[in-house]
Amino acid sequence: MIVIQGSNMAEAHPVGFQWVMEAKRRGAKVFHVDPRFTRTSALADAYLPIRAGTDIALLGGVIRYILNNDLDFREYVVAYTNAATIVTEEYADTEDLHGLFSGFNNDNASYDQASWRYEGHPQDATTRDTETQRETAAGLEHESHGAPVGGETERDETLQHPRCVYQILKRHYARYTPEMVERVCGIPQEKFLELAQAWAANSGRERTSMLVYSVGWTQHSVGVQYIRAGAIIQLLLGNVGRPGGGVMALRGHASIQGSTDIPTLFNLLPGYLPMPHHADHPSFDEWVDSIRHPGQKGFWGNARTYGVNLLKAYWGDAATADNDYCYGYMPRMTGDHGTYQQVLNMIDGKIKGYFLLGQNPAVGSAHGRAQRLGMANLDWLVVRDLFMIESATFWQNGPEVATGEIVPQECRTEVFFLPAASHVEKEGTFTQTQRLLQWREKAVDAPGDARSELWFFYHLGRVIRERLASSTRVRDRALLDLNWNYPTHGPHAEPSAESVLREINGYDVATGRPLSSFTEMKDDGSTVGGCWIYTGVYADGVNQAARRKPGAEQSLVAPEWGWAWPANRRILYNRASADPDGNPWSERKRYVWWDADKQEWTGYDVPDFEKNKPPSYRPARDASGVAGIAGDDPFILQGDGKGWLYAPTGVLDGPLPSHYEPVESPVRNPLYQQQANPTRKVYTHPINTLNPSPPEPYSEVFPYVFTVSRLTEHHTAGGMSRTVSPLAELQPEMFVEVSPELAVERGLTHLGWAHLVTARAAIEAKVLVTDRLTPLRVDDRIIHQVWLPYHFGFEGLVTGDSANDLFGISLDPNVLIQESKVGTCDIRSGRRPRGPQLLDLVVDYRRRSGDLNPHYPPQVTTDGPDQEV
Amino acid sequence: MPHANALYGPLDPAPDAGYEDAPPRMGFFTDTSVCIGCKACEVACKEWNGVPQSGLDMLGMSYDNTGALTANSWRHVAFIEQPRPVGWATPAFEGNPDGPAVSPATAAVGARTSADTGTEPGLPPGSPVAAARMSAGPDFLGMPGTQPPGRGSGAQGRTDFRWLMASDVCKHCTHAACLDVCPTGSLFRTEFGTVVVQEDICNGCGYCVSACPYGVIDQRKGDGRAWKCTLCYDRLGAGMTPACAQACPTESIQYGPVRELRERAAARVEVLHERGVPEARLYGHDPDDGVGGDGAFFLLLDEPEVYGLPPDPVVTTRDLPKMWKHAGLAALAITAATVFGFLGGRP
Amino acid sequence: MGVRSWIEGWPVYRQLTGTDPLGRGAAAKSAGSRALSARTETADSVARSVCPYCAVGCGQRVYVKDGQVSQIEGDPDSPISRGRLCPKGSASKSLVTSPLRQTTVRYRRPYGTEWEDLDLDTALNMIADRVLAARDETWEDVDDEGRPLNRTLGIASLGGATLDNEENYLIKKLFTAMGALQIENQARI
Amino acid sequence: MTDSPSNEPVGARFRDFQAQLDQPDGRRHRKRGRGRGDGGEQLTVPPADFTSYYGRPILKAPVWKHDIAGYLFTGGLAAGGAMIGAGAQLTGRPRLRQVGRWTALGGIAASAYLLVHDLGRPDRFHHMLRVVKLTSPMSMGTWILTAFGPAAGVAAIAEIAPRLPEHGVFGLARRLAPTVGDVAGLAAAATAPALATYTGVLLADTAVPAWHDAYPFLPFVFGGSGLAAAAGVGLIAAPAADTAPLRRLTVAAATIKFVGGHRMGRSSLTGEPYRRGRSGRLVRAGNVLLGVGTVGALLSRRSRVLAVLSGAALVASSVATRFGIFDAGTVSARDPKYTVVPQRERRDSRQGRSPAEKGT
Repeated sequence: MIVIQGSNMAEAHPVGFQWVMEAKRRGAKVFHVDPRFTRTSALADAYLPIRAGTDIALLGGVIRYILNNDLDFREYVVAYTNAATIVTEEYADTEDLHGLFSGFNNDNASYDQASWRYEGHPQDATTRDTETQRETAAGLEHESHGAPVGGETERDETLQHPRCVYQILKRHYARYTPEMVERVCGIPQEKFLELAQAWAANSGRERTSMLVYSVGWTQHSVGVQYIRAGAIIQLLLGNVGRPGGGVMALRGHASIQGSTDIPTLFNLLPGYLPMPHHADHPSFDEWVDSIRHPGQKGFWGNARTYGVNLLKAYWGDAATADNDYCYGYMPRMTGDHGTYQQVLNMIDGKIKGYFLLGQNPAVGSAHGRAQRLGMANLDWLVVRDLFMIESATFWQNGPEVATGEIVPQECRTEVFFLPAASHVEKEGTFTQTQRLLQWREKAVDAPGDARSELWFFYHLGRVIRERLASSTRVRDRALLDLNWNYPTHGPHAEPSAESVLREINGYDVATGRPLSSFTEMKDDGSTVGGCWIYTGVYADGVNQAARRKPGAEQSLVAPEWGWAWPANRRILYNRASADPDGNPWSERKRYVWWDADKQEWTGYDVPDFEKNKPPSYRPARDASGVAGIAGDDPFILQGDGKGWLYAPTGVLDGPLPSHYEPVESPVRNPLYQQQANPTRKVYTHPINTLNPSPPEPYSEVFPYVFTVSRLTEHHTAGGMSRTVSPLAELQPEMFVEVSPELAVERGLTHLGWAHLVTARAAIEAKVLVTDRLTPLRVDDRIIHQVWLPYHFGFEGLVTGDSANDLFGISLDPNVLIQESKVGTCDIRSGRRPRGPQLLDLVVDYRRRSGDLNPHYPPQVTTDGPDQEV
Repeated sequence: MPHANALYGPLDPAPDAGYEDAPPRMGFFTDTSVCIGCKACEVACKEWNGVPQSGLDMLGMSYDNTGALTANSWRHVAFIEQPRPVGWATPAFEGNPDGPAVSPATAAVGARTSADTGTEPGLPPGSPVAAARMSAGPDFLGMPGTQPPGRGSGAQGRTDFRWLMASDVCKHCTHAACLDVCPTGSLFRTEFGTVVVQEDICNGCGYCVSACPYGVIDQRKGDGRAWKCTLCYDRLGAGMTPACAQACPTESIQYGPVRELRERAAARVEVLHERGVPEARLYGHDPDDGVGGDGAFFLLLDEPEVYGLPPDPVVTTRDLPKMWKHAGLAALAITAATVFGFLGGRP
Repeated sequence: MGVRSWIEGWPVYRQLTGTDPLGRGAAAKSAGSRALSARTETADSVARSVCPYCAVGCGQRVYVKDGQVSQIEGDPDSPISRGRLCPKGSASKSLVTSPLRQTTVRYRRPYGTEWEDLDLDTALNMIADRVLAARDETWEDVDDEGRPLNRTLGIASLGGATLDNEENYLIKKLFTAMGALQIENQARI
Repeated sequence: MTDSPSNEPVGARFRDFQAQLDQPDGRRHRKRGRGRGDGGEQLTVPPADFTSYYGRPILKAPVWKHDIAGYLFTGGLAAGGAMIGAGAQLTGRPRLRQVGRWTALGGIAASAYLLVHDLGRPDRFHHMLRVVKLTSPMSMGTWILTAFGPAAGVAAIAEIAPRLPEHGVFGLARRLAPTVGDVAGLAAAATAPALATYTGVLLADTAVPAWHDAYPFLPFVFGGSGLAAAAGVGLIAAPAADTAPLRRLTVAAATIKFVGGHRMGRSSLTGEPYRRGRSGRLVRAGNVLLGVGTVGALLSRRSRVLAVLSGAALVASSVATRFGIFDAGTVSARDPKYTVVPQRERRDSRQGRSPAEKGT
């Protein structure tokens, strides 16, 4: 069985969807949960319409269904998850606190996670306080491993202890009944039960089920918890680390996985090492210790090695043990420096210059007007792209020029548009959605002035270093000592991408021999490696990412096509595909197992386990790091070796996923008094006003739920599709999909115009009235949802208003990703006003929904009367 | 000598067209039950064959903004929204507080749109009523409230819904009227049994446009010539798969020897019938049909006309001998009339 | 001789003398059709590439003729995509050869109302000037308590997720060395 | 906030929709068997409740411009002219012969122009001579024209021989011309019947429902119409003394057209465009003009004016008939009804299903 939720796989990942169809052909059932009936739903065996932003309520219902009917894969759950682990008695659940967990601090709207810890663990489990973790999006560091936690835990393998995770889970989800799922999500109970029954029935020893999600889950103020909820189900049903199972994150861009592995993110360094924080990481040792958390199990114990290798890769010979490998050169975070904070700072005039590298925030980021006004208030802007995108021409053609908010003659931003090389005009690796690196060969030279980013940044660095060559200032040492020697070739002196990849992979300083595995890394400066999780991609001096042995000549796992991190492993935690004794759970689901004769792990994939560590291995009581992992602990990057049903630390909005309403919702949370995520990131900037939501008054001014996503025919902000004729003609106009019922209610006609209004903006679109949208009965009310594609902007072959203009900025606390999959709005027939009247319309709505002052819904709403549950 | 079935009836077309040792006849089987409507076929075709843009208008025909097969769109993905059950799935909107289905009404609106496809006759507007009936399915009686609860556009609310998608293409008929009527030999039968317009020959007489019983072939404005799917004749020659079939993510478009495809299609229909999709049926697969069977045939989930396909096409040249006979008689008649005119008055 | 080959080239002659009296196939085949070949066959080179759109990572083969991309299609060897592409991937040739692509540097001076041309080298140097100036203007050595900050908050960057790993690596490395902290990516969005 | 959709708006929506269904184009509620062209007889046209993809045409309507309708007229006229020319030649009516030959040349020259002009690529008109395709009426027509055109041209040009100088090369031509002209005239006349009637096959050999289904009638209608038109030109241009054969010819031609085409468009759905709308009016006008012209011609023995008017009516009849039939084809291709309904009936009757069961 395949459950697709928060993803429109057939439309957004059509070629990946071939495997879903392949499974369907062989009898797999496909379930699709989505606010509207899409091309994915059309092929699914069951479709569940859901109110946008309520997925946790549905998933919580499934968890309750599994637990109450004892349908979990008990052997797997006891052995491989932390179900048996006992939690401290200080822990208090949402059941006790009206939707909050213990440890909530009203002053900074964040949790002290100490009371969530495992029984017997010390209080200071985390080094950074929670608010700092939120500001620095610390959740992102856990992409490759769990949060630090002590390895030894107290367990009750009968699962009867009232404070064991299993019982906590049962209690936490007790109120997520089918009736409640119906009340919250608008999903009829029969539909819900169809999903829950099928999911449980198709999991276990002989069968596995797969869960697929995309940004329909991540772009929420509770996004991380959506995925946690999905993962809990998959762990309970034994669907992690096994073939045909797992939680598939379908990422949306060619190398967006690579962009987090080797991040261009403010809070991360390559390999998920945190960017140093001024207070928490003043010294190298403190930085390292905060990562490896002395005493915890698993591979993260070698954090010092990874750190040293990165610093050596950056500063080469200048980085020595004596100077802490130039750790002092690193810039320090003091808080949130994320893209939305940056934009608000631009509006406030705090930022001088901005680089846009193949990115179009004027269309693609939430609150487009804020993005454009921010860019209009810079000293200079560098746009590097294939096409003249909206973010380069906002000063000339943007909607704010029409409203008079930007006057070209008064806009001081100096704009450099530099043409970029396309994917066929440069070589390098993309990391696709399953962590697979694939090398692209260069086909042709880029036209005219078009250059790769590699060229631009290498030469920008070269010029800057030349300018500073005679500088004696301390601040310039980091630039002057930088290891910036890459061979170049060709008439334009293009730097060698392979030489960069070799540095990323790492090599032995003395011999220059490329490392084969991160286990070969040393923490004494004798090896160099730019991204430890990518070590092995250049093993034996061979570009492993360029391997292209035809799939037909390989097993289904196809290990000789490209290279996957870590260590070319295709399924993570695949030790879990065997039972605790190392035997396959079943012949049908055989994947990796212990070969007792050869005393090694073997199988179709690279075992995600120490090759010769037998299933019977038990660590010494005080063992830590890799040695602390037992022979039946498959989750080798977790501090306790277990899959986490319950997160004792690291997840900033609670150890267990709970349903909170989206920040903008027409509905009072039926589950808890707490309305929305109490720990969400809020920006109280005048431009970022939000629509009111219950329990506040006036939410009825914005009665409809809107959601946005992709069409097959377009890509993201449209820069690579609205400019391309054969794509532009397939979806040539901006439109909004509405149900027939809403069309009647609001007088909208098929192919007529409508405009949508929020507290930020009003945009117009052609109306597509379709049965594919349905009203939902939510808490005895009818809720209408509308859908828009977010691809349109004012440049290109086909143009239209941008859906992202409608959104305000509210972020998930763990990763600082914006809630741009759900909001509230009004929809009216006809075209929107033009010019300054457009602003008048928005002002009118703001007046009607309260007052004209910037508005932010309250973080905590537990002081009202009790909800009826 | 021409084959006895040269104009009608089962025939292997390539040998009939003078190819000795012709390779097996190649074609498409388009299984619409697995089509995800991604339109990769439309784009891949345009990229390979250099087909121009076919208009930037939104048509309001569900997600179809192409509208029809034209000289500038050699693949066309049809989208049909219907308040009908789809055999493999449980009812989509059961238990939701819906009103009646609107799909027939919106389809009626979609029928009135048009686009400048850059071709002649391109995409003229259609009949709203026929559109409404398509969207409601064959049960539609045009009278809300007369249908069983929960079906069609009954005012009791909609529970069932299905979204049909199908990639249409030139049928590469066994008896291809376009080819037969072409006066220049521009349209010709290839050794693979396919039907191709030779762009160095076509002089834009337009006869093929009227002759095609499927409304496939069309004339490009400005250029003047007729264009349609070539089944990627150039790629076939190199042993490659046609661009659309190669791109198709879900194998909805399958390419191969027609004989083999027919077997595969029959098996697929059986599977679908077993899985509770009784409306699955093949279209254009039968060598005994009016065009001698299509080289590109389909598995459909509704009546052919719902997808814009003629229900029972017959190649017009089937009747050509009779036509010539009538013309001969008429010629004799006017000759006789002339003789009568000049000699009839003589004593 | 000329006349003879002309006559033999006349399809009517082939109809009369060959196997295709009705002129439907072999006899009607034109010179153009006889000379037809797939342009993938005549390409000068083929590059093995990866689709630049979504993250599935479909294999692409990029065919090049006379220094121009002549065709991009799915790579049947890829175990991920098995030669298939979605409409966007299928449109890759149109993407890279689009007439709308900007191929020269464009410059908009402060308060300007039109684009101007600029030499690439000049642009690079101007940008370097501005980076250094912004960095100097907004440099922060230490925080209130004297702990090191080593940074500038005057420069920001937002990258797309079609950047290569190698490019991201150099971007992060250079910006980190210059103390520019506010480096972000589509991955945040 | 919002309540359950009340019944009223839904009802209103469906009332609108229902009203839309009752618009003329639906025709379901129309009384059948009306209109003069139907002659009041009860038709067996089935109810047009059919489906098509967004109601769009299934067929592509002919891309031929009115050039081709014009050609249908000029071609028929040329053929008729050549036959009259030959008849006059053989019966010793030189002035009528002259009129006939000039009509043939004029008609064929206009035809050639119209045919080439209608091509998408006029510069490639000679590609028509690449092949001889028995399956293509247009190819056959091309070869007929290729035979007819030069003959008709030579025959007509021979008529200017008396105006040539008497000596030199021209003199030789002047002396040979009558003989050459006579041979050419007979050759043109020999191909003329084919030219006059093949156009019926040209239209019928298409998927256009009104044309294809009229294949038994079109050659007679076109042949008769062409001959009548040429006779009409003769009535206008030839001296009164020579018009006796033309009157007989007119009666015979009208008989061919009316007898051969009387069932055209009568009872079938696909014949509807011959009865209704603009195309129907044109077809009817053609019939009426032919009747009027024929009667007028018979009565014009002593009236030059009436002869001219009758001739004009005959010519106009031919023009109206050709344009009417041409347009009827376009109409029938554009409306999917004419494609779907007959095909479904055919399929259902073959499969032994009654129409009521269809769709199951």
